[in-house]
Amino acid sequence: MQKTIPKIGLFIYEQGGRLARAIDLDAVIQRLARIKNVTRCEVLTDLAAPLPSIKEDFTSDKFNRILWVGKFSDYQKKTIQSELSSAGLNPYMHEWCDIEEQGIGIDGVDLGIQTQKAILIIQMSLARTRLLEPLEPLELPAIDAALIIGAGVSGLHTATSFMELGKKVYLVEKESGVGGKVASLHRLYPRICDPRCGLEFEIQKIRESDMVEVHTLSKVKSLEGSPGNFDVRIEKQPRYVSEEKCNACGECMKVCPAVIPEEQRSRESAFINETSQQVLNSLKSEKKAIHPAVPMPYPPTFLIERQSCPSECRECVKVCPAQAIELEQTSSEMAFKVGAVIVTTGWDPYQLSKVEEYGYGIYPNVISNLEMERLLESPPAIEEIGFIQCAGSRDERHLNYCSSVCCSVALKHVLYLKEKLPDARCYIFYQDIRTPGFDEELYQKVKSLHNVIFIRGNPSTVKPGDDGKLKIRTEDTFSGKEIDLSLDLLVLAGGMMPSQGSFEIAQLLNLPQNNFGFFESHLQCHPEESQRTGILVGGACRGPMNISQSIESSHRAAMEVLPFLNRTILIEPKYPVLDLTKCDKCKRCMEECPFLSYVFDENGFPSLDLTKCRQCGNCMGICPLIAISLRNNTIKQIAAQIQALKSSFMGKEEPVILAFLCENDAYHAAKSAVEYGLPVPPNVFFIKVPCAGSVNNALVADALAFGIDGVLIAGCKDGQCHYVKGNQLVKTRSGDLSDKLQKMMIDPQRVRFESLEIRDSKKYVELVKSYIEELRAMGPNPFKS
Amino acid sequence: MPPKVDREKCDGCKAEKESLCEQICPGDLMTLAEDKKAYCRMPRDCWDCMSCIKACPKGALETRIPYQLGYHVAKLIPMMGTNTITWTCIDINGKVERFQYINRGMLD
Amino acid sequence: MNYLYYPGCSLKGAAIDYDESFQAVAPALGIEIDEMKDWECCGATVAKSVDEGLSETLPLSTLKNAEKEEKDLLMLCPSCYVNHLQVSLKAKENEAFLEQHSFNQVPEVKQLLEVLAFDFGVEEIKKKIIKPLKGIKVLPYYGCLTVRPFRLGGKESHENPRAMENIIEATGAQPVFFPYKVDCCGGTLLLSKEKTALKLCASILREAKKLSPDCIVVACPLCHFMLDAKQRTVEKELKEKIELPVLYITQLLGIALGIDYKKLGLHRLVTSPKSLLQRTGINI
Amino acid sequence: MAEKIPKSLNEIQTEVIATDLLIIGGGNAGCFAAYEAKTKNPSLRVTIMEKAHISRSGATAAGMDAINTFIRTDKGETPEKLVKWSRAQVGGGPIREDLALSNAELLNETVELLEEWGLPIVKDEDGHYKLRGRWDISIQGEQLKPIMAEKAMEVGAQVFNRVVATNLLMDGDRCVGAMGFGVRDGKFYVFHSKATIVSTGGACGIYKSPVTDYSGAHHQTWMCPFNVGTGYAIGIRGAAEMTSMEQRWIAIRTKDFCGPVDTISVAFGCMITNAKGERVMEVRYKDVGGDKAARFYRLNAPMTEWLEGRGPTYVDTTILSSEEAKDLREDLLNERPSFVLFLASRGHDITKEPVEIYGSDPYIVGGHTGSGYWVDMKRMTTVPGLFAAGETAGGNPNKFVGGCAVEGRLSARGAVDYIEKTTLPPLDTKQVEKEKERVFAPFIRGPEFDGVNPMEMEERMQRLMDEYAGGIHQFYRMNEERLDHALKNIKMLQDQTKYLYAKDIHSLMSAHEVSDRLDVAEVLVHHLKYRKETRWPGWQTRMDYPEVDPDMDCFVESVRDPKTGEIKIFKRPFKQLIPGDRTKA
Repeated sequence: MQKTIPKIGLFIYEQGGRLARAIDLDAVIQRLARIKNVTRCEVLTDLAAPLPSIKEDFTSDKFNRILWVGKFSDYQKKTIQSELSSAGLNPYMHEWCDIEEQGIGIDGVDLGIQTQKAILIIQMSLARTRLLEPLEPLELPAIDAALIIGAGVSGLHTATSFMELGKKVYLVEKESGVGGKVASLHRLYPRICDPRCGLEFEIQKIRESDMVEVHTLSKVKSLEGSPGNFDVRIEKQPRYVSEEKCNACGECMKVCPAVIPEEQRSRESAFINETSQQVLNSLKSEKKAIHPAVPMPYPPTFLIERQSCPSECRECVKVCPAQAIELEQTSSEMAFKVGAVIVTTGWDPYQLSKVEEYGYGIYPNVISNLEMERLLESPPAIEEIGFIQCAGSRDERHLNYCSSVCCSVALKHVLYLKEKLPDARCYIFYQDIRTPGFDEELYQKVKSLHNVIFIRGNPSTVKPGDDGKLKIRTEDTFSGKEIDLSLDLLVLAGGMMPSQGSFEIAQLLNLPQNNFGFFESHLQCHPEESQRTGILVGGACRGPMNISQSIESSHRAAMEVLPFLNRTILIEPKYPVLDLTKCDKCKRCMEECPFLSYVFDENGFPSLDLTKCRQCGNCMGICPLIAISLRNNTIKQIAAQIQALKSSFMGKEEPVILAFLCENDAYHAAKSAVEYGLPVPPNVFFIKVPCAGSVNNALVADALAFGIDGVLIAGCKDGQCHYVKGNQLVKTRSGDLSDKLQKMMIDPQRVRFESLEIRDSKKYVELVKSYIEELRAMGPNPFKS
Repeated sequence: MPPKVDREKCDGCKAEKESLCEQICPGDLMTLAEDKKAYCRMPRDCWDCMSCIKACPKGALETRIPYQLGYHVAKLIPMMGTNTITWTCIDINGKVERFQYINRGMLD
Repeated sequence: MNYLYYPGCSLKGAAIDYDESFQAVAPALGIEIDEMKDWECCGATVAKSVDEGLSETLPLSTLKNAEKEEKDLLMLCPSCYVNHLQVSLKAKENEAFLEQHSFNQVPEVKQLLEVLAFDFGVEEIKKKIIKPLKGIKVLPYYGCLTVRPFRLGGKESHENPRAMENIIEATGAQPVFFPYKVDCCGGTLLLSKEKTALKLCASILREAKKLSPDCIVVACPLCHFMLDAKQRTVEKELKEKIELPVLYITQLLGIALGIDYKKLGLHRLVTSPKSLLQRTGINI
Repeated sequence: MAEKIPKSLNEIQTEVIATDLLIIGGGNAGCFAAYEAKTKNPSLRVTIMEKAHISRSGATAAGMDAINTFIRTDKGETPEKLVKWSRAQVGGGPIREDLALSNAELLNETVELLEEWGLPIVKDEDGHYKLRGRWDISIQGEQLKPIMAEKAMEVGAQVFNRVVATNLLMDGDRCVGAMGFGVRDGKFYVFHSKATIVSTGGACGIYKSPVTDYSGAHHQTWMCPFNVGTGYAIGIRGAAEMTSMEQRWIAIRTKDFCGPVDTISVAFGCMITNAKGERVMEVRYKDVGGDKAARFYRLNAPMTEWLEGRGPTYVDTTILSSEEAKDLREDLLNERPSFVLFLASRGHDITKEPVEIYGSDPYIVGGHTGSGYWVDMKRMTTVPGLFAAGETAGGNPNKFVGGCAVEGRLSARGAVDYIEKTTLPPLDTKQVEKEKERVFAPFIRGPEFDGVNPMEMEERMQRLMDEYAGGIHQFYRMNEERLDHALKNIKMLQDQTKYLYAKDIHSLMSAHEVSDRLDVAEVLVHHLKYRKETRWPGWQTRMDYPEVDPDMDCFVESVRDPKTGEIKIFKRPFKQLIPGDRTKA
């Protein structure tokens, strides 16, 4: 590409004399007009009128890029850009320089200094403007289909919302049927209705649409490609019954000789009495080797569990009227393409046998809250029943968090139980009752019931009594008294933990998990965004939540996916580009990219997957060979800006600070400091960066070499970084630099990393002030000339 | 005069196939030891061109004059910017001298 | 498998049968032990209640003496074990402490159950059994100190330990699940609050009796004293016969290893194990 | 990284790369050659074979403080005047004035190219390049090498880093590429090319360095110690004609540490003084130009002072103000940063004490003196298809950075023309296999082999050359008998290379480096023997023939018979194109 000599039109937009009050505008214009490459330089008081002449000058090649100084609204910028792009000026050839946000116009600063500073800020922008290049956004085609992993309540709801949006969906489930955990519940709260009703509603929609492909008994084997264009391969286990032919008449099940007992807990027989025997009996269940899909029979076909099926039997084959039995089926693989992936792998109950003090797994009448759901279908005659909330939850030895639904679940159980057995005495042992939102109503309702006793304090011992009942000892922490009780049944509220499937998927898709194993996401702003672009996480695989929250979450995930399923993915030209002539394949960019956007190309160089990249620039920050630049914010541009900053404009003794501000938080803090009229000292200049992590040490070295007294890098607080770990990366790097400065006998505090939140304007001003004091005490930067 | 390696700081460029000093050394002298820390394999052959010192992102390398030639201990530390280089020279009496200049383009 | 054996005062006094049976069983299993010569009293629970410093100094002195031997220190009495372990952990975690007492390598402190069930291993025990105790129901009782405080136990759950059950199974006998296996026997309260002590002991013996085992097995001299020597007193309180022989785990092992009952000190038990021994084919 | 030592040749992979233009050595001349070839014909496949990493390889690895030649036409300078000056610097020649002129004509344009690529060149108030001597301009050249390297890659040259050349690939008399091996990957490389430019730099380490007496600073030399004369050696073995090898380059350097002296004396006007405080050049060498005398005089003078009992000798830096002293050190940082460290390690304040100077060990560097390949105006050597540029090309001294860059471009022009007229003959696999066997022989012998390690042989050779072929410890003096002794022992050493073994690929490289140096040394001694006169005292001091012999006012040439190994030596006449006194600038 032939390089054009930069010719810059420089326009200062003066509204209502604001600038003239703060600076010597004439002097500024005179100074700027003399600068090389500036071919037109003037003050505008109105934007509309001069536009035709600006346009004309551009077409007559008087300038080829424009620096706009002043405050412009986004609307004004857009108008100007589109007006001039009609004349052929690329929208990226405009540079916008708001000198006021850097503190020009602040009361109490000398006019001369303000003028000087304004000139410097504009010169910095000019340096940038000189290096502007015309850019075009990229358009990449995307596939209009989504993959949903896990057909629980979240998965089903996501699938139907897509379907209703007219998108193709592949729903992959490892069980034989859909519905997940919710399908195994007896009743939902707060309306105490049957969960199958709601699930059936969703299944009905799926049944009637050809936009959803449900693959049960299937697991994702691999996911390759990039957002908008994923290649999925799944492995399907055989059902031995043809999905097409089976009409679910159930003839086969009648003749099947193989009965499979469902998994049974071992119970110490010495402690069984009549009630516990009843409990055991009602929890027991069995099924035939050929049976309908579980938990919800969708697809509405049977399947055979071959490992329990006598190999020579073939009774089902004989009776099946539809000739649907296919004993020769083998596992098969399928491949399809999708634009995005939603993971809804749900949760697993905590293994209560680990909470040994409560004797789960030993005494038959100690059961989990999930088992209680089943027991409630036909509860045995129970007189006294206890519920231990937080059985292992909020406990550092087990689950060190609150599963948020267990309290309400216990209340639901009590409510329903009292309907059936009005005389039963229910004891609820709790630490705190947590019934957020409208669940409070449930709590109040249950509290008012007769014979429902709330005891704050979890039992210390659970032992079998003489009569096979359970002897419970607990402390009522309100009265400080020991309470001994004898119960027929004890229900443990086990917590929710990430499902086994979540762990498998996490490994397969390289999805980061938090300390507890739930998928990591930006919890507040984008709770459904995983840290892998194009892969969303919805429902309880993100954390404990109730059913309505899961459904909300999955709908939200569906909404977040839509941008990936558009016909094209528009990529702003702000992505990093790698200068291969400099790259030494050191791989640091690949390692540090928070979104794993880099892959090796055929020559071993890193190559960027634009669809995964979130344009944070951390690779630019980390590159030791300064070979990476963001397209619209090149390292050369920033270096030129730094070079334009004259460090001794207020005299050699007065410190000058260059601040690199993260545009998500710190920049706003600094900007609003000025808007609020806080006394921002004139000593500080800032450069806006996409993430603190994009600041390369070489730029800091440049600043120090040019005599800048202090370099402030301000990013988000720990755990708040929009790009996951940019602030951490920059901290490590500036640590290396500090060590070096120490060796060079330069105070390492000349380079500082600080965390600022968006509302930290006051803190920003205080910080800058105290930093100036510190720098004054240190004396000028030894490299300052 | 081989560069002195600060083994605490050196991370062997995270055990990449070749560390940056190894990549750059004009004499094929810098390499990684078994513990993935850089070292100079033939100290006698080093020309002290300081390419490795400039390349090290961790600041773990330092050129020293061998005692047979100069007294203990003088330091010369380059710091590389994008288009600048600064040098800090500390002589045996602790006197510090600093140099800074632009090493690439944009002199106007 | 070479340990420095610290007997402690109980094992050289009231619990001499524990010492005897251990000294007989260890070589039979192939566990080498050297009895420590210059050991000192651990201070038991008594020192701690009087002088915290003393309860540290006493084990410290033993640990210092043991350091020279460069072997793991093996304790049978859980009280000794807990006291020594506490000091050794403190020494390991606290460098100043380590330096102050000029330790180089703090000896590992181990207790018998840990050594048998984990270091030596249940499978190894199984191989050495000569006389499997078929059809014998054994009720394990751990007491409090063996597994508590739980951070000291490390390898076992303090609510539901399984080491003794596993060893019992290895001898061929049938372990009985005992919900009270980690409850307190009341031993330390015997002098100060005798009534409470006996109440605790009684609840254990009564619950044990309900499960009708052939014997109780313990690993603590104090538990043994309470359950065995005080059994008569408890029977009077409960107005109910208990008559359960209480054996040390080493004694039970000794029987299965075919060691002479006298060498195992079985003749010293208050509640006679006669019928139990007869069922295993030993006649007294 | 520990490499696996192959047990047989079969384990070694051979890579064959077909290309249009092969450039051996991606230094200054090499990068410019690549740039020129690619700009002349972008469709050309240009391949660079680089022994180190192109970003920091060769003599300019540490940087450069000046471009020693630039023609300030505004001050009335012309290419002819530059050639005249160059001729005077080598005592009136002989020099190839035709080559020098064509070089000078392209010089300014080339230097300006460097500035365009991003090299900061210091300017004076009028916007001209700032002079520090008559021809020197100051640069801030710390990044000189990376800048050139990036340009070469940017224009699309394919760079093979860490591949060292071992021999030319021949097709009869014509050169069709080169062979070598990967210093990191251990592969055998065959570059099959229509034309080849050799630009490997000069030869260092043939003589013992004066700062070499302990292992810590064996290569404390002026020239880059990794330039070992491979470029000459492959030509010598390929029967190319070599010229003026006896015109050794010996620089005057700071003592105990080969720091630059020209920077101090030329740029800052610090004169040479002796122990008595006399201005040596002014007092004793007025007749040959005093402080402006030709370089070999300026080298020989301080050494003579030492010999005659008036050492040590200095450059008098005490005349400098502290600002000037700082500027001086800044210049040094750009070229030889560790010299600044050296001064610091002596606690040496140069404004208070002068800097001691001494001679360096001798080098064969055709960018500085006339040694190297005999080339035609297209920079083609006597081997068809083989071009030479920079330090390897002979007959044209005082090229330095600017001139070598120009020559890179000129050789590329020659090569591009040549390529257009030729095709690539089929690959001679027999030759390839034979060379592969030769190359990896020290490796196959393995670390357990009872033989000679390359370092031992190198030190033996360096001491031999130092003592018998006019090294610094003999004040550069030699006579026929000593040269004969040197020759005899070089022959023995060459024979002993069959005992060389390598314990890893790095030492395999060292083994070939010492072999290459020996081949250069052999030719060098033949040249020294042939010039039975003393034309350039210091550079070439024959004690048995102390005077200038008018019959020897000619080029000394040599060709090695590839079959017998015999070296044929002969004269070529000198042609004066620019009239005037040859010894005057």
